[in-house]
Amino acid sequence: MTTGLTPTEHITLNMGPQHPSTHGVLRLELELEGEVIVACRPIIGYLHRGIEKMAEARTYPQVLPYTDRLDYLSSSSNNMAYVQAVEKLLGLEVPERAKYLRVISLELNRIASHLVFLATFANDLGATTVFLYGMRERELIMDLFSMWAGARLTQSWIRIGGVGADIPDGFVDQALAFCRLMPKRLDEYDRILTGNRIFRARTEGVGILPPELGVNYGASGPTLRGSGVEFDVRRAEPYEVYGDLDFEVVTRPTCDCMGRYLVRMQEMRQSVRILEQCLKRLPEGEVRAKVPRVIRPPEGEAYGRVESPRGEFACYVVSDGSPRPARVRFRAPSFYHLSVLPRMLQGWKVGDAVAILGSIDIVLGEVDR
Amino acid sequence: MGVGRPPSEHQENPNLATRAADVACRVPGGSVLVTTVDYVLNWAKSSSLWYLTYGLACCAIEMMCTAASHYDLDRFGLIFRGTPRQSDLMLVSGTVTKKMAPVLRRLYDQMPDPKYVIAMGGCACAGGPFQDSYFVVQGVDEIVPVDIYIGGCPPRPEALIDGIFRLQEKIHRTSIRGEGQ
Amino acid sequence: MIEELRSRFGEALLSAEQVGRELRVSVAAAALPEVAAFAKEHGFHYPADITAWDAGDELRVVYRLVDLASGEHLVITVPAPRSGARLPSLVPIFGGADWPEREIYDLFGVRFDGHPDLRRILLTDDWEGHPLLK
Amino acid sequence: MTRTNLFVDVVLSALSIVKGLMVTLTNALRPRVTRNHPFQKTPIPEVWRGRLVHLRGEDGRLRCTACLACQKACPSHAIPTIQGDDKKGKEKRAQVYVWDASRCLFCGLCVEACPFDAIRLTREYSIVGEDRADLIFDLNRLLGPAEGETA
Repeated sequence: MTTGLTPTEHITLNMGPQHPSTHGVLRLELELEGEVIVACRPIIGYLHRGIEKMAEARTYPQVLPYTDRLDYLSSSSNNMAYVQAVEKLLGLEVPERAKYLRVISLELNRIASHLVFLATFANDLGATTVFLYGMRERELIMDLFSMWAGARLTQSWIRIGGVGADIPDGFVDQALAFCRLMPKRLDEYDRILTGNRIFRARTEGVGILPPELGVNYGASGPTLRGSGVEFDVRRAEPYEVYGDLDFEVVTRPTCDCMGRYLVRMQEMRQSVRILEQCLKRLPEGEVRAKVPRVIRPPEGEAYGRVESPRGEFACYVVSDGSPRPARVRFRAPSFYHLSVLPRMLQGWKVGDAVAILGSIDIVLGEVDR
Repeated sequence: MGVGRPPSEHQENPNLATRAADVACRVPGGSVLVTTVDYVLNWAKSSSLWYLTYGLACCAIEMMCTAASHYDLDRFGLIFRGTPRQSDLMLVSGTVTKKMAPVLRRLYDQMPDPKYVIAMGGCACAGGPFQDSYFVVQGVDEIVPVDIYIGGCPPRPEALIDGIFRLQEKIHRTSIRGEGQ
Repeated sequence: MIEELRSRFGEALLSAEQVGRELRVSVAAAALPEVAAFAKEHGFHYPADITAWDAGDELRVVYRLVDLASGEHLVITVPAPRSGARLPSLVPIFGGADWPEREIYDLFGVRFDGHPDLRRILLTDDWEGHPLLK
Repeated sequence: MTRTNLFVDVVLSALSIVKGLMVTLTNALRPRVTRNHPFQKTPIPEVWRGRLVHLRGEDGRLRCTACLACQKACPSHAIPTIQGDDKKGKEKRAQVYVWDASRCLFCGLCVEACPFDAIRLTREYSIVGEDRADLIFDLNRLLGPAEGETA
């Protein structure tokens, strides 16, 4: 020992599959030199339930409840992607009111999902109070869903041809009250968390995802928008009534954890804006189109894309003319985000791994399917 | 259908306390002592069930909600732990796959006795809706003994609390003389 | 773009049609890397989805590339035999092809030549068979 | 980092913590949100998709005619067995009906498929058992109130 600085041996640190900050059942094999991450191997599949295979043995309406269990934080987006693909195959036109109700459901789910992101991200970085606040506001959305859909998490409420049922009396008022409350609460989160210097020190400049790399790896949603790429399926390929609504696609040029966090925070405000517009414009009419009892789409394939809270969630359905789909494939945004994670972790310390992983907001249900 | 449940493992072998309790019951007035000790022990066991958050899928989110301010599990002395070595209760919430099963067993083995398992949601109870899936374990009771089953997909937080109350009742029925006394 | 692809790849281009915003082409396996590289030069930088399905007599591997600027889709379908299929890997061109190719290998048994780390991804390493084959 | 910078950093960090604590304080003064379950029942909406019940008609007989529509509609085979009596001439009624709560997705497709409006998903959310068999309900445990009776 002459220099005092001996090259240390690489050690392998196993994180997960049961770890409080892996947001599910992800396992990361981190190769460390001292405390610096040299390499990372994500190991997935701990929640692989074979939904894509099971879909082949089910009729078209029967697949729908299973889609909820993919990205369970925003089940509406999953329903929407699947339903969109099937409706494209059928050439089905949905009533106007149903379209608005779908958007309301999607945006409520987006806020709920981002609140879980905020709660867990803050909790991982040591701000337990924000966890409680985030979950508290989320409960208001859960109440709205319970009174409309009769379920809190796995609503299965976007159905082929429309939505499950019309909204009950009082829903609009309660939802509007929520819209008035939410921006105030968002200001509070900003005061307690965004302005906090410790939080900023742990997120600013950490976990850089260059935009070219993100696009090349198929990243989407807030993860990509946090790198300054203005790509949002709601804008690029407007579905339902998104084309008529007034909202901004939020981007941040910083490419770091803070950028991704701020994009999500701003998106919640935009979602509130969309909700207000939809609730005020809600037209009268039917909520479900006439759908044949046995759904038998003509031979062909269709691709339904939606902007889920995590990014581009898509569903690829191939029909062979029978009442059961020949292939149902779900394109999960988190799957692509996890594949780029090793590139983002390189060179950062173990403690930062938690922040970077939290900032891409994965849901293992959709990664493993 | 595998309805049978393996017996709770921590009560299989009679240990010193069990034997002492058996002896105590034979002397006059001894059973009062055993009952009192039972009561105190069961009260202690059931009032501070620290749980290992075995969150796997959708049910894990409902478990988080239950721990958060609207349902507040801390009221019942339940505090979540990230490590099995500090936990008495394993809350299996979500689908257990064949890849996850060995991990679950290993964490269960690391928990100190006495330990309890709650299977939350259909998937943990019996494989749930994934019964024809090639990769899903048909119920967590195939791997570890389960004390309480909570149905629902996912169950409401209230249902989880009801399940925990049921577990506390179950603990109060146990005795140091062995199960079912 | 169809004409350009035809003149460039000739025989290798098995079929091509425009459906709405989607340009659906079918190419032979050998020409896949060139077609993908060609597409990338023409603005299709974003690998939206890479998957496969079992059509009964053969497998179809489907690559969906999206041009983020114009919103156009390019859907490349590559037919492959149901067992022992080998395809060239697209990882050198699209990083996002890495995990989906592993997934296709895992679930359908298609091997990708030139993939840096072709292991099972979802199932356990000692799993036998490929579950999504019919 | 120079000494002045460090000093500024410490002061600013402390300030941001104070700012955060103000938020915590305002929240501490708000009315509490905790629902005191089980001592106080949480209101469950009418449309809640909980435990399945069988409805009875005005004559007190089951409405279910064992037509198997719900079984065919169920995505997860949560209704494995349905049998009706084989009385000829009179209407058929269900004799055996099993609902497995541990398999159910609570999607409501069975209720939508039922041509006789014979089954319903209720507000009863709590399905707790000490055995796996406790979650499998037979017809006796699925009976709902007859028409006219209150729930």
